[in-house]
Amino acid sequence: MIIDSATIWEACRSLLMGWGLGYPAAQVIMLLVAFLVVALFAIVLVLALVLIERRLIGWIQLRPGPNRVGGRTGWLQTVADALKLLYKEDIVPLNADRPTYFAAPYAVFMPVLLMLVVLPFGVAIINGTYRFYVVSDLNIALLFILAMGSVELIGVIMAGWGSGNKYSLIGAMRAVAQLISYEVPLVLALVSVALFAGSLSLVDIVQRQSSTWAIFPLFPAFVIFFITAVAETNRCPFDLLEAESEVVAGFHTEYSGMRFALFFLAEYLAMWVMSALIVLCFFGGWKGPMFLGEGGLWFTSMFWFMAKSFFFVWCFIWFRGTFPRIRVDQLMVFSWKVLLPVAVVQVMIVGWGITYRNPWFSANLIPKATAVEAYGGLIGGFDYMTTPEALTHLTTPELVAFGWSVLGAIVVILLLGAMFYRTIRGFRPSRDFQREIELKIMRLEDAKGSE
Amino acid sequence: MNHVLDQKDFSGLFSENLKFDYEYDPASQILRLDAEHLPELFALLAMDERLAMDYLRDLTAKEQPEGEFHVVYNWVSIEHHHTLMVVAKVPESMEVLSATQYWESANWMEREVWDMFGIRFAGHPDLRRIYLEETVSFFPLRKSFRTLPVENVRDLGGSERELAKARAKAAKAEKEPAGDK
Amino acid sequence: MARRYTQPDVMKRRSDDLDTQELTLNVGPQHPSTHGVLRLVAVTDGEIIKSLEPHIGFLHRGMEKNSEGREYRQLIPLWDRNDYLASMHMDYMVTSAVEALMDVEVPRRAEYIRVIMLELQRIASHLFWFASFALDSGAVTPLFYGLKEREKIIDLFEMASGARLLYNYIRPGGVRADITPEFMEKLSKFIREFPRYLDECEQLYTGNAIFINRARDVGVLTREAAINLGVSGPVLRGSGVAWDLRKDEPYSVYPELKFDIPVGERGDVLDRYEVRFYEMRMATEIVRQAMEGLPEGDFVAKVAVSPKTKAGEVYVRQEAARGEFGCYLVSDGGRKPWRFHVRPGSYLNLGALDAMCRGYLFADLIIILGSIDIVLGDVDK
Amino acid sequence: MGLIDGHNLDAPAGSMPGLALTSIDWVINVARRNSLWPLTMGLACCAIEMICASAARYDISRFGMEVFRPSPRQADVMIVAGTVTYKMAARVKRIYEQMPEPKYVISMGSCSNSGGIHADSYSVLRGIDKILPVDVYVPGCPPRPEALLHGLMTLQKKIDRQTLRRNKPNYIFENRREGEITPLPPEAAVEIEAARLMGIDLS
Repeated sequence: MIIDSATIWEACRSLLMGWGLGYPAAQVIMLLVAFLVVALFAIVLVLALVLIERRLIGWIQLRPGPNRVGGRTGWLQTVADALKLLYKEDIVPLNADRPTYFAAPYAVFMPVLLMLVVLPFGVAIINGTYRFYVVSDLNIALLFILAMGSVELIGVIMAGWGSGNKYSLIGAMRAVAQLISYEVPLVLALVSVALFAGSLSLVDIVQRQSSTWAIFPLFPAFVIFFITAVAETNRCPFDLLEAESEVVAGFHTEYSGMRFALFFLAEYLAMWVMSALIVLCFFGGWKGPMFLGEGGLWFTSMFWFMAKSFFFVWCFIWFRGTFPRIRVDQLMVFSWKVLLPVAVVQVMIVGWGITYRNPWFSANLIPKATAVEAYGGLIGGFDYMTTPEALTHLTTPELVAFGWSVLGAIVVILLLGAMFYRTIRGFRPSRDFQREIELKIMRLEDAKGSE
Repeated sequence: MNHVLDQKDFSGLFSENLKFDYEYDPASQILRLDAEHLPELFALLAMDERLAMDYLRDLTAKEQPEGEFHVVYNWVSIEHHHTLMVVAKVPESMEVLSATQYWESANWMEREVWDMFGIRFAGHPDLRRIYLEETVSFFPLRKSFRTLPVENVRDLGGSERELAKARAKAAKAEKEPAGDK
Repeated sequence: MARRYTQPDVMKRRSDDLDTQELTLNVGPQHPSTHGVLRLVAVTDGEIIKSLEPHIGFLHRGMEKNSEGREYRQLIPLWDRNDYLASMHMDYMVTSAVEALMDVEVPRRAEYIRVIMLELQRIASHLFWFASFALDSGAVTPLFYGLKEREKIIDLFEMASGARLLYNYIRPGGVRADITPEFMEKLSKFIREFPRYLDECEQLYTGNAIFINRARDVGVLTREAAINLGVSGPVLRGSGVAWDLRKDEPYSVYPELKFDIPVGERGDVLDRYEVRFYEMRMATEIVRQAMEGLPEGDFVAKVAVSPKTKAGEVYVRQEAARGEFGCYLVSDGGRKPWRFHVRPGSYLNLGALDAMCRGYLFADLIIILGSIDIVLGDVDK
Repeated sequence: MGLIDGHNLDAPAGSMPGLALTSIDWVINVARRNSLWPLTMGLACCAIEMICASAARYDISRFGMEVFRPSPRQADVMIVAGTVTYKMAARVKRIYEQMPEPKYVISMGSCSNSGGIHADSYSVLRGIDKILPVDVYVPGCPPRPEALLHGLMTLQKKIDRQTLRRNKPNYIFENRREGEITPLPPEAAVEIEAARLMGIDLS
């Protein structure tokens, strides 16, 4: 007996209706309960994320990290923090714009919470039909997430303006500039995903990655999306709007107690939502590698989804442990002069590939998989990958398109490899400096000797 | 005294250019003069190719036991590697010429001297107090200004000696047999 | 590439249709990145700095006045608290001023020990600068890497003097206590390992493209301006002036040791950064040489507990971690100084901040301030 | 705190409200003492040792205190580390007033305890306790990082005795409830007069 959300949902509804409630009333009550469950999940997730971040950062920085509350692991540390913040005094500055000031934390937190509604967590195959673990499978899920991301921005501006503090205002101004300019490449990267999958629904997008994960044909889009996701969540190296060394704490300088905690919650939740979005759009969502993934078991699919998203959360934390902060004008230049053109080119390539049925971009031609096919995915799933036999059946334009995409992939791999090598090797000015000075001295000594 | 590596003798140069009373000691590289003559000296030090004092490293003041004030300058020439210390006697009006027109580094140092000694610098672009608030009425480094004595600050040298004495006494008492008094 | 906005640029921007207003931004005196209690008032046009005025004096403790009431040996712990990141240099400054008026023959072993301590202090100070500079630019991890290595030097100092931060170690006539074989063993281990550790730091931070882009061509101070503004130390050398008092006006036993002076080319933040890193490598080299050449003998000459000096005046200077530290001592022949003045390195370096910052962005202000490496105790006295 | 105020607090010991409140006290005190977020406020030499306490060797984060907040609004404990001059004292006081309740002050080092080596100076405040209520004094010039950690643990013990119940000795909002400010010690008058001479209003 496999329990899934739909079964529970129907069981609850029949229970409630058995108590004499009408259908709409039962639905409303269940929706409220579902929302509470989502909120609870979000809060527990954030508490875990903050703890993970503090322990991981501690590990990166050669120190143990919190280990006092709840035994050696310190697993209750963030619970203690949350409780303490709950019981702190709530200060309202005298020159604050009161309505804006009060509304801002909720305007930041609620959109992020709402994003959770459309994220599919996994799948179960019951009686040959798919049951997806998602609160609401919106057919415009991508659009919804982007819209919510923009609403969050309004909350940030409200916080900056409402506080009546110059640092807050500068932080909020930076937030506006940064988030708006990074939204454009973000949207374009997602457009190429939507084109590739032929749908805006996240469930569809994941299902269309049965044969191959979208990262392989859409690698540049993935890189762009990853970078912009870091910028959208205001994480290091793009954490300009709360840069401690410049604008104190940015837009939430004046907030204390639970209102501040809401900003904190929103930031970490957004980080996880963005990681989940990366996984859903580029890494096959709940699909595991090969036969481990789509076995039709709800816990394997959920496991893979969570594991992959936490890998990206780890990357976010890793960035914070390694990078310095980028400067505000460089941030703009990077977005408009580097990310945007690449994203546009990527969209053009995808569109062109779909028009000419390039095998790399023809994943959307795969019929919606059925249970039988899913079980046969072990063998059948990779049929759509280009094989030497398949190449001989291609028409000329298809072949040319294929050649172009292979060339493009090689160029991208070389570029990224060079960047990677540059990062790994490092640049040591003081050593080069030393060598230069030694050379200078040698030359001087030579000159003296010749005299 | 003035620590210098290769001490050059500027006596000839000074006697040629400075047409007023001054005292110059080549061994320690100290030039003593009255502050009224500073304009001529500044021009000479900054403009003369042989001196080329381009780096004003220190500017401060001191109060003499007789109550007169001196402004003390320290120059170094990064080009020629020689140094010069100038001690200028401040006139009754407590106003001397500012060095900021030639050396920008004098800006903050002159503000400090004004703050601490109350010596004015004519031609300074922004002569305000630098450490203390504008409303303060005293000049702390003048000898007439005394800090309040605080009782709990002990004389370290004295107390150490007392402690050593007490220890020696204790050691002596231990060495001697207990009953012996 | 960073761009310096000139005044006409700003004026042109302002003459556009936009009705803009100058924004006066107050940073400090309690701000995470002012390295203490410094207040900066910046007039900005958007994010571009038009002028900047540092307000100091929040840590003014009146130490010059306090010195006049103390005996010479009591001055050392007092002035330790001046530049608390380079206390050994402060000890040496007071000591050399008193010795210059005292006619005392310092044993060679003491001089060598002093050089070892001064150079170790330079490394410790520069490591702390690296940590806080990286923190200013937004990277947190270098703080922990820098301080981890600094703790090793602190351990060495603790073995020698018994204190972690303010040592009171160098005193007229020599040093307070001789160094032990265990100290030498630990020191040679440190010297062996330190260059490899510096490589690690550079891999962590210097190679980062974000940092290079932020630091190159930012906060430019030309050679002429640097000399005229009286800056000293790594800031002066970063601007391309080969001026190091250890070479140019040698003191102690520096003439007997071989080392280079690093000099920058552009005079920007990256140059100052490189100069300091190279100085750390060079200081390691000096310590190694001093360790090998350490003679046997006394570590302190016979000096009275409360020494008297000759009447006279003296100006001594030394190349400390933050630049030239001068000390002007006037003695009336007694046990206490008549006038004790210190020319702090950070004070004049901070005075050049306005010249460095004009035309750059507000975000650059923090990294420029970090690159000149001020200690507020030293600025305010 | 509105919920708690409504209860009958004069009920005999051992009855339900008292028990519930005691355990709430316990839970909240455990939370408070384990997440003391310090304010980044280094004034002088002691700040260096404070930074060392947060670095890898001494690692203040083991106690959950590595969240150094730049904004006073989000901080719980102010570590006054270093010499407080009259010019800075007014600012320190203002920053203290910006912090939300419950707030604690640790005076670190001789200078902020009593003026220390600079006690005879014309511009140094002789002890931060002349203008602020101090919870824990850490002696030393400068104190070692271990001493600071010990001071923080002492503060934790102090927090353990707090209660949310009104009319009890350790009620945390004692002064705030009455709308009064913690009275200054009698020695403060001298300091305020000295600060006035320096052009600073400390009262």
